[in-house]
Order: sequence, then C-alpha cells, then structure tokens
Amino acid sequence: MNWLALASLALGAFFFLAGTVGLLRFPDVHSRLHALTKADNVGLGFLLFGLALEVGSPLVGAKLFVIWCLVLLASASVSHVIARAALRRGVEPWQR
Amino acid sequence: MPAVSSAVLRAGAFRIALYALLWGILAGFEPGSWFLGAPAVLLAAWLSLQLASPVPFRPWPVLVFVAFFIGRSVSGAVDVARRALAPRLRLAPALVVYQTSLPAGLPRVLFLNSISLTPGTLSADIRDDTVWVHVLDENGDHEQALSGLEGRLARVFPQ
Amino acid sequence: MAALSLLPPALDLLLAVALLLTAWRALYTRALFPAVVFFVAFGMLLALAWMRLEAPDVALAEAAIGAGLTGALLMAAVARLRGRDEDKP
Amino acid sequence: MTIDAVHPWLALFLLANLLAGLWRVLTGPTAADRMLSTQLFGTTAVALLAIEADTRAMPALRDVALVFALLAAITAVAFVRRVWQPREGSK
Repeated sequence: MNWLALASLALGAFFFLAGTVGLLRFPDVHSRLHALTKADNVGLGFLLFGLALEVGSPLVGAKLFVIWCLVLLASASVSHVIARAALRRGVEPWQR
Repeated sequence: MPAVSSAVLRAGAFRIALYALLWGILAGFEPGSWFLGAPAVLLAAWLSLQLASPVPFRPWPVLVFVAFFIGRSVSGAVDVARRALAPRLRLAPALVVYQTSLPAGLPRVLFLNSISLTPGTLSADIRDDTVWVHVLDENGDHEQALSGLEGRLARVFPQ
Repeated sequence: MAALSLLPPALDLLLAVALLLTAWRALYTRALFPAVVFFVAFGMLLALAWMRLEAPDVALAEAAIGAGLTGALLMAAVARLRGRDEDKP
Repeated sequence: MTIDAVHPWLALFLLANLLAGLWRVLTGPTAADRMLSTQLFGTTAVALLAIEADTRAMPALRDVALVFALLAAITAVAFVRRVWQPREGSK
C-alpha cells in the first residue's frame, strides 16, 4: 500500500468536493468561476499525481502531467472568457 | 535562399525538440510511431512559427516560476475550499483594476491565466494595459500579490 | 469483500440513471439553451458509459463529435433562432 | 488490500459529485451559470478516465481523457462567441 499515493488521491477527491460545493453555494458567476478553476484543477492535479505514483512508470506520469497542463490551460482561458462575457453583458458581480 | 535570423532558427529548433518530446509522451517512443510523428512534429513547428513569432525566455526563471505557480495554485484551492465549506459564506467580492506593463502576447496571456489560478483572484477583462480582476475578498492586498506575480513573469521574459 | 463487489454495479446504475435524467431534460426542457447544455452533459456521460463498456474508441468519438462538435453546432443554431438573447428561461 | 480497491469508491464519489453539479444547470440563473457545469463535467471526466485507465489497464482511456481536456473549452468558446454576445446598448 502506497500511503503517499493514497493521501494524494484523497486530497484530490476532497478538492473536487470543495469545487462542487462552491459551484452550488457561491452567489454569482464570477465567484463560482473561482471555485471551479482553482479547486477542480488542483483536485485533478493531486488525483493524477496519486495515480502516477501508483503506476510508477515515468512515461505514464509524463502523459498525465501533459494532460493536467492542458486542462489547466483550457480551464484558465475558459474562465477568463466567461468572466469577460459576463462583465461585458452587464452581469454585475455580486456584492454583500 | 531567404535570410533566416538566428532567433527564428533557435526558436524553430527549440519547438521541434519540444513537440517531438510531446509526441513521444502522448503517442509513445516506439520507432513505428515516428512515421506519423516526424511529419506531424515538423508541420506543427512550422505552423507555430507562422502563427507566433519567437519569444525569447530564460530557462532558469521558468523553473522557478513553475514551482512558485504550483505552490500558489494549491494555496488558491485551499482558500476556495475553506470559503466553500465554511458554515457561513464569507465573501466580499469586488472588481479591482490593475495596470500591467508586460508586453502583449505570450507573457500577458500567461499573466492572465496565472491570475485566475492564484488565491482569491480571477482575471475578468483586459483592455489595452488595464486588467480587471475579480477578487473574492476585497480586504486582501491584491496589488502586492499581482505585482509579485507580474515581476516573476517579467524575469522569465527579458525585455 | 462483498461490499466491494457491489460497487461496480452501483457505479453503472448511477451512470445509467444520470443518462436517462439528462436525456429527459434535454428533450423536455422548454427553453432551448438549457436543453443544449443538458445535451452536452448527456454526451459526456455517454462517453463515460462507453468507457465503462471498455470501448475507448467509441468513447473518443462520442466525446469529440457527440458532445463537443454537436454541442457547439447546436449552440450556434440556438443563437440564430433566438436572436442571440438567451437569458430568459 | 491493494490501492486498486480504492478506485471504485473514488470513481463513485466523483460521479456523485458530478451529478450534484447538474443542479446548477437546472437552476441557472444566467446562461453562463449553466455553462459552468460543462466545465465541471470536463474536469471530472478526465479524472474518471484516468482512474479507469489505471484500474482496467487500458492506456487508450488516457487518450480519451486528453480529448476531454479540450472538449469543455470548445463548447465554452462556442457559447461565448455565438450565444452570449454583449447586448445592444451595454458597454
């Protein structure tokens, strides 16, 4: 049993949960974007890291890392584009 | 033969090496995979030179930035998780305006994307040199965090 | 390990229920745009179902064509139909 | 007990998590809020595919994960370019 891999997988699952809770609880598009881009990406990072440790093959690890980089790039760009569209369309950020 | 500047040559060689590595990682390093892989890598390198002019960067600060970035995005996720799972939501969102001095193109794109992955900030719009940043908590020192991030990127791309 | 052997069926059951649910919403949601979003979600879940059936090539095609390309095309169609205003439910 | 025994639980958890996100598609309120859940779907599907690739020793599933990584971006860009343009009169 590889405890480091297991801990990494658990952390990944935790961040996924946090992302979804944020998506459901946060008050407006902009803050929901915060929850999704940050929590889910890092959750995926921990999960893939755990899987890579488990497999133990450097090539598979590198492939998982490339996939993670792509997800990161895609979701950061998407979140910027959606946030911008919301602002330009006149969706005011929620204020307390 | 048209004169090709050494900067373009260097960038071309670098991109070919990078794409070949990427191909190997994605499709496998077996000899058979290169029948398709070699033309694809060359085509991709040529296309990327057509689409984006070479951007000089320093290799060592890139590694420093990657390490810094991974650390920041983990703490960003922890921050969001704390806010999402707290019994009472403690959010005080606001829009913050920041003037960037990074050159347009790759450095600026990287800046906007890293803003979205560091704690409490999300890049929401850009017009010329002005970046609109949505923050989860208006009480933080975002000016300092943003200029720190910008400084690290400026070290990667010498002007 | 009885509890463990029950797990894969539980996963497949959940997936099947989710597929039916998203398909139903995609068909019966009155507003067009939410229906398209449900369709995209349905496509992604279907790709996951192909994954469970050990058919990675079909999953690949479903994800790229069924969810991605068709979803984008449907969105373009919705925009044409509704004069680019999609906030009303 | 090997670590593989954790995988089904993890997959089940992620799938349940994903389905909870569907609530956002139902309630909105804006079109962008609904789009956010496709973003969630993309990331979670990558995770599920990577787990399954491991459990079943099917490396091809990692290639499917690669496609999923870019899929959500395509639909989001189509959404912003086509559906959710600025209204006439707004800034």
